[in-house]
Amino acid sequence: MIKKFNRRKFLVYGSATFGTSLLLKACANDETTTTTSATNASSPTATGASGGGDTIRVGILHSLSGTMAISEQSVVDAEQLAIEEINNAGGVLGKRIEAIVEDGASNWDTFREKATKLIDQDRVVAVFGCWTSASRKNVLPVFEQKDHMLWYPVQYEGQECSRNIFYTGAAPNQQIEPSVDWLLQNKGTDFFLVGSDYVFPRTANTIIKAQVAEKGGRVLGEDYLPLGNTEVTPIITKIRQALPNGGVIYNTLNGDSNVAFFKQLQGAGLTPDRYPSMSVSIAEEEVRAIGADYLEGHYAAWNYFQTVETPENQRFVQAFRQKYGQDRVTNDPMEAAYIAVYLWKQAVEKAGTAEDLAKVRAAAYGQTLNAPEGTVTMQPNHHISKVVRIGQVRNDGMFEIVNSTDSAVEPIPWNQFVKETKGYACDWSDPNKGGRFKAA
Amino acid sequence: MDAVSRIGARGKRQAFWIEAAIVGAIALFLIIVMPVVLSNFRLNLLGRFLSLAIVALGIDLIWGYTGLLSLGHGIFFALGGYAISMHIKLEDADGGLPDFMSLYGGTELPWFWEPFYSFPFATFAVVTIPALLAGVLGYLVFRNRIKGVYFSILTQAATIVFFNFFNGQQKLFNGTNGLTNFQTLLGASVNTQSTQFVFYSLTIILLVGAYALCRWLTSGRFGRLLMAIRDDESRVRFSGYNPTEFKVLVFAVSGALAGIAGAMYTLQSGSVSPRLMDVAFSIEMVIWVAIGGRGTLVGAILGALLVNYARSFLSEQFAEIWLFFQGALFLIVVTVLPDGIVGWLKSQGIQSLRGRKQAFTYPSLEEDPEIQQERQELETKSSE
Amino acid sequence: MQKILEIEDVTVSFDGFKALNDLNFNLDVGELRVLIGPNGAGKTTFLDVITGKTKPTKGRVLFKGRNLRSLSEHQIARLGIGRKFQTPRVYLNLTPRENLELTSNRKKNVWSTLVGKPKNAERNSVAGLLETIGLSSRADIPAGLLSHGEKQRLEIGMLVAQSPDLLLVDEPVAGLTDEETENIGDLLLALAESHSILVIEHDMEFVRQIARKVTVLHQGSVLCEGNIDQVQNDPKVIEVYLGQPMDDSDTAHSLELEASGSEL
Amino acid sequence: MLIGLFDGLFNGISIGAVLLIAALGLAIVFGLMGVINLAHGELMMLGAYTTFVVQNAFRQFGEPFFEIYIFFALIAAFFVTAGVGLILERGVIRYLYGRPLETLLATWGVSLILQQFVRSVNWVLVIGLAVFCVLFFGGLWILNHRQNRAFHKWAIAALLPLSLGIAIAVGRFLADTYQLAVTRPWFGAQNVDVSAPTWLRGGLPLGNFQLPYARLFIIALTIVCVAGLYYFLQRSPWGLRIRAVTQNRSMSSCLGIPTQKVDALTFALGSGLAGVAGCAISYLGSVGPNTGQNYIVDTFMVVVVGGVGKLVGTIVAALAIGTVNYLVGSGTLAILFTPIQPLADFFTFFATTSMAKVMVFALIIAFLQVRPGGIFPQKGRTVDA
Repeated sequence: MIKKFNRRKFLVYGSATFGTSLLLKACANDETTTTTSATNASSPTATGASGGGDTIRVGILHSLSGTMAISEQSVVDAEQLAIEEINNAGGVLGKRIEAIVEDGASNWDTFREKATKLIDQDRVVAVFGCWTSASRKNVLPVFEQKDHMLWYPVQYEGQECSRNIFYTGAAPNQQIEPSVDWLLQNKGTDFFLVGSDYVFPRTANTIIKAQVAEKGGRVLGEDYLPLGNTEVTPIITKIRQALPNGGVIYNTLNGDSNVAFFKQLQGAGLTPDRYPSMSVSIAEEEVRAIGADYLEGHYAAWNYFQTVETPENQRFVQAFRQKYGQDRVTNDPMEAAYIAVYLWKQAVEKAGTAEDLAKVRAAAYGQTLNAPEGTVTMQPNHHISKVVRIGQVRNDGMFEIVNSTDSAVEPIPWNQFVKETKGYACDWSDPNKGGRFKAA
Repeated sequence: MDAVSRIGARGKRQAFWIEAAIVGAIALFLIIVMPVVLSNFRLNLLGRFLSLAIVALGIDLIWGYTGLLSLGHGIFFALGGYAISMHIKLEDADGGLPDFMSLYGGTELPWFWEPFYSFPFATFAVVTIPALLAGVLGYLVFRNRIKGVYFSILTQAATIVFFNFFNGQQKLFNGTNGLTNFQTLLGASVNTQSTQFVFYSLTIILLVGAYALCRWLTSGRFGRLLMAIRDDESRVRFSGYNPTEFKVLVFAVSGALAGIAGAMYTLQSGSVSPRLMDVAFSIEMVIWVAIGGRGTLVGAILGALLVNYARSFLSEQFAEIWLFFQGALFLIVVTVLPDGIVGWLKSQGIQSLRGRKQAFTYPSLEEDPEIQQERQELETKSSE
Repeated sequence: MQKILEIEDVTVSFDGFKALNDLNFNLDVGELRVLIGPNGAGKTTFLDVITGKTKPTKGRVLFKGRNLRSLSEHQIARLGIGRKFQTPRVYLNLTPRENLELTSNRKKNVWSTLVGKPKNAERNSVAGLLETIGLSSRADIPAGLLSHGEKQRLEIGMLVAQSPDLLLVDEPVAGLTDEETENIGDLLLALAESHSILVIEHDMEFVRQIARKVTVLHQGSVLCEGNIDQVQNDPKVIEVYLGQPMDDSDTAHSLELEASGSEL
Repeated sequence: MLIGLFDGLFNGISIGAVLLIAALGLAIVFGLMGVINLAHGELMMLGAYTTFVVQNAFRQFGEPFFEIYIFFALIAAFFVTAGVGLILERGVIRYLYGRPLETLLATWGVSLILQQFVRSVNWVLVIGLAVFCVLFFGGLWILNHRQNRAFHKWAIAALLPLSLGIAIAVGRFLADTYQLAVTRPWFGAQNVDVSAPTWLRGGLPLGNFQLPYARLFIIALTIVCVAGLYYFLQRSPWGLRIRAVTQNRSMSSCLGIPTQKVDALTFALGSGLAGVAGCAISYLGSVGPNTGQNYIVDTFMVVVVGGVGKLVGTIVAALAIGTVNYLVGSGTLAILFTPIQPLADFFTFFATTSMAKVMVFALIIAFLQVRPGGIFPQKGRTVDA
């Protein structure tokens, strides 16, 4: 009797568990599936049966949960928009693109696991994905071992040039170096460097320090915040001590810390007229999350702003808002992800195949595209040449573009300020040169 | 447990051999059959989950048996991973600097990297560094009789501190990115199928070894003392035992197991990063044990496998659900299934066993009204 | 006669409240002493100080002439002081046999606990003890299933298994039936043949059964000492307990009532 | 120099004030029930989101009202999180008293659910959940009030999938009919912006320095909270009951104090304080699904160092940790010790925000070697060692 009773109880609770998760699944899933189906009735969902003859499978690998979901979700949106547009325009080589979305869960191990799964199980022909350098570094061996292809859409610290990765975001010389030059010319020569405690800010700051020293400026202090830390009072004290009469703050903070930093910067009276700051991780979305009230007058360096005036950009912004809602904004990584899909499509079409990755790769070199940010060209070093812009935050949360380079800047992946990599370059179109060779 | 002691010495020996045979059979099955059945991707997944089962055993030892909830096993896990990775990075660098150091402006090898040139030292470090750290940390905490929730929070804080430390040391440990892109270990390429199979088999052997170790520790007088410490520590003290020594030892053993697990996991996942010291990951380890059934070794292993497979499956199908599901798991396991799956099965099993056996072993017990009443009380209590 | 326990001028204060106040106390080797006192007299604190759970704010405790101040509980226990708690504290998830085996273990460091096997002699003594406390038939079920009285007996058994020179017994018969109470009394008397014993008790019947000498604690210091009749007729004691004099049987009765209310 | 010292002190106190207001709720709950609420950070997050919602509502009313929205936000945040806390206590925690470690795990589960909830909450989810709750718990209520309990368990087993099915169907129907209007997440995974009213921006100039108004406001708010809490605990009948239960649960229960109600009330109060803290921190940092995670461990350390005995312990611990964190992290100590070279080097090494945390943890461990029970441990004869 006792036994029966307990077993029954177990059944009840067991089914309760299962049921609850089903309910939650149904509700949350509703949202994702319906947002896709609402605007794109024929778009394939994540779990298609087989590749089939008339579809081409690509993978999308970003964090949909965890800390990085904040940034990566909208990149996925942009990639799906591009895929949908291509499909609506007839697909690639007459085939529809089927996107398989995997969640990296802000966990580098998971990224690696999912990358393996996309390549081995789902047999995708290309993967669009990653945001943090750590996630890219973790999937890199997978892509190299399997000689596969990753399109990486975020500005990063350089020092890498893999045969199996195409980088559509900025290399350091396409974002940081021009902005430092501009600051030195227009805003002063005394710098304070603030960054999150990980590889990108540290590398960026190595470059900045070398560059500032070379051009006659001074770096009077630097400090790093652990990711997610929001207690910035000590840093503000340090800035005041280092720059008592004003100066330039170069900000490579990432994520939540930015919000705290700018809110408290204003509270402490370090206003942009005396302490202008240049950020490289703050784009339109971040401005919205921080509040334009706090950021007005500060600067950011990117290749793309939503306010860029090109016909391509107007189309892009409009299409994005139509699909995801009128209040959404676009930003640089989203644009880079968007054009990554188009560049891949052009390469596939030139190569005449999606499966032969070597051919696709070779076809990619030299592809140009009239992107929302202007004309971009895929270089043999797997990075793209792009225009560099400096924007000032307006009170409506958009950027006033105050400076842009006259022409597209060529990407330099290897850091020319670090002794070990000085003078090195990368060229995958020439088998004798490869990922890292000593340039003449 | 009580069933075992009742059978007597000969029965005990017999039970031991039966158990050994079952464990051996399962291990052989995993080593021989699984590689045939599973694709490489799935086999690698299984291998990693099995190495997570080793750390689950460690947590079961410290939590299930000794009653100390550690939320910091990620530290030991990651340290084990770092130890073996440092060796591989040095081997790959072939006398030079590991690649990340030179790329980010490092010029000379930090002194503590030197010993990791030696493979024996690296394997030794996989076990001893986590064990030592656990021992020291444990000693500092236990000697002041800090326990319960305090201990849990302190271990959690330690996790954050270690995360910050490893995360911030770009030149020493490659910061956030961690150590990745492994090439060779002892001259063999780590990424080939055959090497990975060796790692997989080694994981199983180590898991069996860990199981045997925990089995030995938890049966016999030592194991009973651990339970006594869990149930009433100050009573143990008044009986003349010093609980601190025992707790430190168990925590160190548990840390060592986590270190081994971390090393095997790292070898199969191909990277180690401060993410392994994430607060959430360490708490997740606890839930594996809780789901499987704390205080039972099989439960710990089973729980680790089950939860990780559920995660892998669910996050493949519906990414957003996983957190809801994981949260629900935590809630359900503490409210409805406090003894976990194995504990539940066991209590059911033993109840039926006792029901039959008592009929002839202790007829008087069945009739004793006091016993009846006690039992009723126990049942109402447990069903509350 | 040789003293096994000497307590000299011990004061224990918690935030200014003096649980023990300049207490002086001696116990002879082989003596059986009963300690009584109203609630809050400091009886349990008294045991805490002897066993090292609480360190005296002032004064010293000597066991066999040795100062216990710098020793921790387990060291004191190893010296030969055993303690039984007010509410029975046995390991509920272990069986009575395992409970006894754990406490009877002679070498209590980590290593020998880990590798040592219980000797045959120890096993036999455990079996004998189970017999003595009348738990042989229940030796192998979890102690959590035992009745209250059985747990009390088991705990006394554990105390004996530890084979201390001095037994500290806190309310051994609280919540027991009359028959069980008498059993426990006999057990204590038997133990007194070979051990020094200090019993804290409220049940005056029981005290009468076992006591040779009684000490009354009040507000952290000794109020009076003597045999049971002397103590019960001492006007100070009666005043402390009742506020006014009363006759013998009523006193005993009221003390019992008071005892039953003091369970925490 | 004097102003510099004052500035250092002010910054230390202001960091401490944030820690204190965040730890206050945690400390009284821990003191009363021995329960560490790992979802405390998420309750703060809910408070911050409430602030966001209130802010948006007031923005529509225009200028003069927007300037005072913060007071309404504080009240709303308090009641919203107190309500959530109450549900949490009644629904989960009360089954786990006496099992603090299990409570730890359960509240962690709750924190995961809350995090994901704010990410994906939309009308479909809310309506689906509401329908499910009405059907399932309504059904349970009816079942429990019937005399015939023969098929009780089976009825529940049938009720569950039934109400689930209906809830899912309703959700699907809504999603298909209204589409984006109901399936759009309310907040999404991104951070949301909370802007302070203009009078809270900027700061009070003081020589070279400027005391941020937001910081001053938080310090004032903390003082008000502490004073209010103190008054509540010391002077009100419920406060008396809470203190009684904190000291001796079973005795209080014997004396007719409704301990269950006291527990629920305290938990709700603690959660409400978390909400107020969440509102306060939204003027300093980010408001997003991860907001809570950034604060929890620091606040736990406050509770550990403070001890469970007295509110004073929490206050002293928060201020001490805040000040030490600031002095080490900002390099003030390094400058102070400039004459003594080795010490200066030592403190310079720790003078980054990351390393300051390492140092503070080491100091806490060292402190616990001297006072394992915290600054003000519970003293006296306890039943358990």
